[in-house]
Amino acid sequence: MNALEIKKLVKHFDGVYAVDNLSLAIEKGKIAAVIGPNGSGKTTLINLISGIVPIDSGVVIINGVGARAIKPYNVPAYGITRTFQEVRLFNQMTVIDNILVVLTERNVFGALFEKHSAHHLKRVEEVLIKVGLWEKRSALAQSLSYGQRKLLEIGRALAMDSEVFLLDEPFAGLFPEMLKIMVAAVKDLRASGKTVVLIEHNMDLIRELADHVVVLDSGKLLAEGKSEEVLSRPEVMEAYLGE
Amino acid sequence: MEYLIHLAILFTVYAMLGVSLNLVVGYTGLLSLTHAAFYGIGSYTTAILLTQSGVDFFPSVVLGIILTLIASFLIGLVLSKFRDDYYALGSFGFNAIAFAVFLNWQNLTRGPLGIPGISKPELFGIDFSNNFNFLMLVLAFLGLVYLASRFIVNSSFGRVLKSIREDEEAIQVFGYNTLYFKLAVFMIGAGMAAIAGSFFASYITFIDPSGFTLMESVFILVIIILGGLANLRGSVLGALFLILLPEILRFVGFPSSVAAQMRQLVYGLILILLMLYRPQGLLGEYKI
Amino acid sequence: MTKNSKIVLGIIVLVIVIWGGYTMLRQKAGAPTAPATTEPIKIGLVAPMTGEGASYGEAAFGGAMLAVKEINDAGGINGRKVELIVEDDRCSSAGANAINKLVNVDKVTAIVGPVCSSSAGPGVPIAQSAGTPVILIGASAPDLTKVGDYIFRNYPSDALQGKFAADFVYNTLGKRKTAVIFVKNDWGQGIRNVFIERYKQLGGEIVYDEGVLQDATDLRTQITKAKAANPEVLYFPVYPQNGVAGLKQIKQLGLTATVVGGDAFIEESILKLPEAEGVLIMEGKTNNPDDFQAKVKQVSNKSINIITPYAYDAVKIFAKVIEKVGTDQKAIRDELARTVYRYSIAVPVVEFDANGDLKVAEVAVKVIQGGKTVEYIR
Amino acid sequence: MDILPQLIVNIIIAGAIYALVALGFNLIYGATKFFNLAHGVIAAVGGYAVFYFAKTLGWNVYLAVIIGVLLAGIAGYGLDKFVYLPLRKRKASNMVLLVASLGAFTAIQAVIAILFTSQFKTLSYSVGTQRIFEIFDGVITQTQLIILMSVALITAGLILLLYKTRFGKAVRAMSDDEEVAKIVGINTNRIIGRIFFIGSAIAGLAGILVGFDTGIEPTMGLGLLLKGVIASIIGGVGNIYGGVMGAFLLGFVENFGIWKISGEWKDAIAFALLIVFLLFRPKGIMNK
Repeated sequence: MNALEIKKLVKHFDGVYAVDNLSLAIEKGKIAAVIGPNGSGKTTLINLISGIVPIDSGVVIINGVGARAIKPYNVPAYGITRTFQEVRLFNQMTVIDNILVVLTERNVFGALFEKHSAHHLKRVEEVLIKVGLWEKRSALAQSLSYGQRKLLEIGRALAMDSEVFLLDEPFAGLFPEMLKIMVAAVKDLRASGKTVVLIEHNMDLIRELADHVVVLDSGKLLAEGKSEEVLSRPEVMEAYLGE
Repeated sequence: MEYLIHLAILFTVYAMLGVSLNLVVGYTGLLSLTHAAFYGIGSYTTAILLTQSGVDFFPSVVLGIILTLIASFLIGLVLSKFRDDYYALGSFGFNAIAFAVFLNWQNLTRGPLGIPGISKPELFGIDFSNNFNFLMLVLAFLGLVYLASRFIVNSSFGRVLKSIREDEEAIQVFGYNTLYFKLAVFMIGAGMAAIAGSFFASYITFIDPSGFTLMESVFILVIIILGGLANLRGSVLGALFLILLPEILRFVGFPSSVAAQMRQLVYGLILILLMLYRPQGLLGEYKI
Repeated sequence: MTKNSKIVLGIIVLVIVIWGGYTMLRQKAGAPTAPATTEPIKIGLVAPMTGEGASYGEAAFGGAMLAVKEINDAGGINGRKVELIVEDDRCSSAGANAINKLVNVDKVTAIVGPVCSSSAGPGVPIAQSAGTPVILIGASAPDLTKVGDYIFRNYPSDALQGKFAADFVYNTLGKRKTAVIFVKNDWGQGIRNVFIERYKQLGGEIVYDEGVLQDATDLRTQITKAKAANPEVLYFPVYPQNGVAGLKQIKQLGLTATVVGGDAFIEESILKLPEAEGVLIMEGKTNNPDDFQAKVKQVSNKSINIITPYAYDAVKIFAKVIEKVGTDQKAIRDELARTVYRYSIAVPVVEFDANGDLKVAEVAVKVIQGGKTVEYIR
Repeated sequence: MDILPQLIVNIIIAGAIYALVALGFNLIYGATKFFNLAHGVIAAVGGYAVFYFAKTLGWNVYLAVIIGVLLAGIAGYGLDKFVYLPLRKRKASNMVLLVASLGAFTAIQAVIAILFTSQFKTLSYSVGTQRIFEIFDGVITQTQLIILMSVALITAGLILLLYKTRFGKAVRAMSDDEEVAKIVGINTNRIIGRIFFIGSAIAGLAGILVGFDTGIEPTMGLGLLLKGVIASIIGGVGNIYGGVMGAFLLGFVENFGIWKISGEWKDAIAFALLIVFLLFRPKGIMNK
C-alpha cells in the first residue's frame, strides 16, 4: 500500500517550473530518498505536500485520501509531519516548550483550558532523551548549537507520531556523534512502520538508509526505483554529479 | 494625597492597557498600534450610556467590551493578513480611522466638543465618587486583568502564541490554524482595553477624541517596550514609570516653558537608548 | 499557582498599606497649618506647553509671567511674592493631572487656565470639588463655567462670538449666503454650531459647511468646493496654521467672498500674511496693544497671541482680589463673584455673571490692515 | 461653476508634495528595508534651517535653501551613523529600527520646538507678489510649480543615479540582496550612509517647499511622514517610480474623497486606502 502518492503535480514561480507534472508513489513503511541537484524542486515538493506553498495543479494522495488544496494547518490531520532545511525552531522558547507546543490542543478554547497531562510530559521526556537533549530541556532554543538545533527539530517531528515524515536534509552539517543519533532515529521510524521521505545529498547515507530513491531534475522525474538499482544508473550519476 | 490617588488611578488604567497590549505585541509578536481605538470604544460606550441613558456603570462596561470585541474581530481579521512592519502600519491606519469616527460621528460622540459630566459608579452601597474607593475598584479590576493575562500566557494557548511570534509558518504545519489564535488574543487584548477605557471615562468625567489619537497608541506601546515585552510585570512597571516620570518632572523645576518639551525629548531618547542597549525592555523576555 | 497567589497577596498588601496610609494622612491633612506670611502666594497656570497647541501655552506663559513680574517688582501682594507654577496639559485630559497636582500638591491659592476645553473638561471639576478658584483664559466651551461656582472665565464663551458673527454677517453686512469652513476641535465646532443656528434663525442660507482637521494645511479642495457654492461670505473660524495656509489658498483659488475669521486669527503669523489683508475678525473684543506685547517680549520671547492678555489679566485679577481678602479660597471666590475690575488689558471691564462668565463681553469687528488689526468701519 | 479642473490641479499639487516625501523615504527603504519614521521630522529640520538662516539671520534665501537641504541631509546621515548603523551591526530586527526611528522622531521634534517655539510660521511673507498660473480653469502658484518641477527633476535625477552610476549599481545590488553585495565587496554601510544623506536632503527640500507654500511648525513632520509612507506603500515600497505614482494616487483619492464626502474624513480616507492596498495589493502598484 502507498503511504503517499502524487499525481501530475505542477508548480511554477513566475513562469519557471519548479515542479513539472510530477507523479510519484511511496510505499508505506519505507524510507524514500529524494535526490537531485540544487534547484531541482526537492524542497518545493515537500513544501507542496505540506501546504506551505499552494499547488498549481495535480493531486496529493495521503493514506488513500486525495487533496488538491492543502492548508498547512490541515497537514497533521493527513498524518504528515515535516522538518525544514534551514532549521526552524521557536527560538525564544525553551527546548521543552518547543516540543510541548506541538502536542497540545489545536482548538483555541481547548488550548486555553488545557492542563498538561502526565502523558504529554512523558512523551516530551521520551523524545528529548532519544535525541539527547533532556539535559538541555530548560535552555532557550536559540542557545543551542547547530547540531543540537537539528536534533531538537527532529525531536519535535518525532513527538507528533505521524504516519509520514518529510525530512529536508536532516543529516546536513552534523558531526558524527549527532549523525549517529539522527540515523538511529530515522531507522527507528521505519522499524515502527512509519514512512519517511528525506532529501539528502550524501550517497553513502542514501545507500545505507534508503529503500527507494527518487531522482529529480528541473522539477521533472528523472528516475525512480530501488536505491541500489537507481544509483547504479549512469544517467543518474551524471545528472547528479554534473551539477 | 488626592494627587497621589489620582496618579495611582491613571497608573492603574494604563497598566491595564499595557498588560493587555503585551498579550498581543509581546507574546504573539503582532506590533499593534491600534490599542487606543479599543480603549476609546470602551470609553465612549460608557460615556454615552452614562450620560444619555439610565444605564449603570457595570452594564456599560459589559456593553463596551461586547462592542470592542465586535470591532476587534473585524479589524483583527483584516490585520491577520499582514506581518511585522506592515502589521504595524495597518494597525496604525485603523487607529486613524477610529479617531476619525470619534471626531466626526457627532450625533453619537458630540465630536470635538467631547462628552462632559460622566458619572462614577455606585455598587453595594459603596460610593465610588470617592477617589480612594474608586482606586480600589480599578485596582481590583487590574488584578483581574492581570490574573487573566497570567493564566492565558501560562496556558497551552499562550505557548502557541509564543510559537506564532517565533515562526508562524512552522507552527502552522503542526496543525494550528494560527488565524484563530491571533484573532482570539487580539480580541482578548481589545476587550481588556475596553475595560480600561470605561474606568477612565468614568473617573475623568470628560472625554473627547483627543484622548484616543495615534500618539496614544504609541504611548501604550512605549509603556510595554520600556517595561519589557512578554513580561506582564514589566508592563505594570512601564506604566508606573511613564505615568510618574512626567509628574516627577513637574517637580524638578526645569524652566517651565521648556519642561514639557524636555519630557518629549526624554521619551524619544528612552526609546533610542532602549533599542540600542536593551531592545527587550527593562524586564523583557523577548526581543522584537 | 504559587506565583499567582503571591501576586494576589501582593495586591492585598498594597491595598491595605495604601488605605492605611491614606486614612492617616487624611487625618493629618485636616490639621490647620498657619502659613508664614512671608511665604510666596502660589498661582497655578495650566496650559499646553507641548503638542499641537503649544504656541497657545507659550503665549499664556508670557502674559502670566509679565503679570507676576510686575506684581513682584512692586513688592508683591501685601508683602508676599507671587510664585507662578506652570503645568503642561497638552490640550488633553492631562489637564486633570495638572490641576490635581496644583490643587493637592502645590496647594495653589488660585488657578489660571486651562486654555483648551479638552483639558478644562476633565480638569475643572477637580478644582471645583477642592474649592480652588479658577479663571479660565481660553477654554471657551459654554458648559465649562457651569461645572460650579469656583469656575470663572475672563474670556468670552464661544456662544458669544458665533452669535455675534451671525448677526454681523446678516444684519451689518447684509449678506444672505454664507459658507463655513471651521477647524474640527472644541473651539471651532462650538463657534460653528452657534453661528449656523443663529444665522439660519435670522433667515440666512448656509451654502457650504465643512470642518478641517487641526493640523490641515491643504484646504484647497474644501475652498474649491466652497467657491463652487457661490457664497457671499466665508465664515472661517480656524487656527493660525489652517488660516495661514487657507488664506493663501483662498487668494490663489480666487474665492472672492468676504472672509470672516475668529479671534484665533489674532496672531503674528496671520497678521503679517499679505493674503490676510482685509480679512474681518470677530473677536470677543480683545485688546492686545503693542506696548503690552513689547513688555511681554521682555519676559518671554516665545509666541504671543490672543491668549496672552487674558493670562495677564487673570493673574492680575487674582492679585487684586487676594490683596483685598487674603488667601482664603472661599473668600477669594466670593470676592471674585462681586468684583468689578477695570484695569484689564484684554477686555475693558471684567465682571462675572452668575455662571462665572463675563457679564459684559463686547464682540468687536476688526479688519486686518498692514499687519495689524484695526477697527472695522463700514 | 465647474470645480473639476481645479480639483485636478489640487490633486496634482497635493500629489507633488506627497511625492517629494515619498521619494526620499522610498530611497532609504530600498536600501535598508525598514520604515524610517524619523524621515518626517527631517523635513521639519530643513524648513526650520531655512527659517533660521533666511528670516532670523537675514541671509540670502537661495543660500539658506541650500544650507537647509544640506543640514537635513547631514541630520539624516547623523541618525544613521549614531543610531541605525550600530543597530544594524547588532543585526537588530526591522521592528527595533522602527521603534528607534520613532524615538528619533519624538526627540528631534522636541528639540525643534525648544529652539524655535511651536508657533506656526511661514517662510514667505511675500507670496502676495507670487505669480499665479492658470491651466485649464485651474490655478497653480509659482511655489507649487517649483514643487512639481522638483518632483520631476529629483525623480529623473534618482533614476540616473541608480541606473547610470557605479554608486547606483551598488545600491541596487544591495537592495536585491545585502549579503551578496557584501560578498562582492560593496561597503554596504558606507552606501547606506550616503543614501541616508541623499534621502534626507530630499526630505529637507520637501519641508522647505512646504514651508514656502503654506508654513512650518515643529509637528509638521508627522502629517508629511504618514502621507509619504502611505504613498510609498500603495505605489510600491522601495520603488522610485512607485512612490511618485502612489503619491498622485493618494492625492487623487483624498481629494475626490473629500469632494464627495467631507474634509473631516481626509486622514481616514488616506488610511483606508492604505489598508485596501495592504489587503489586495500589498506590494503596491509598481512592484510585482
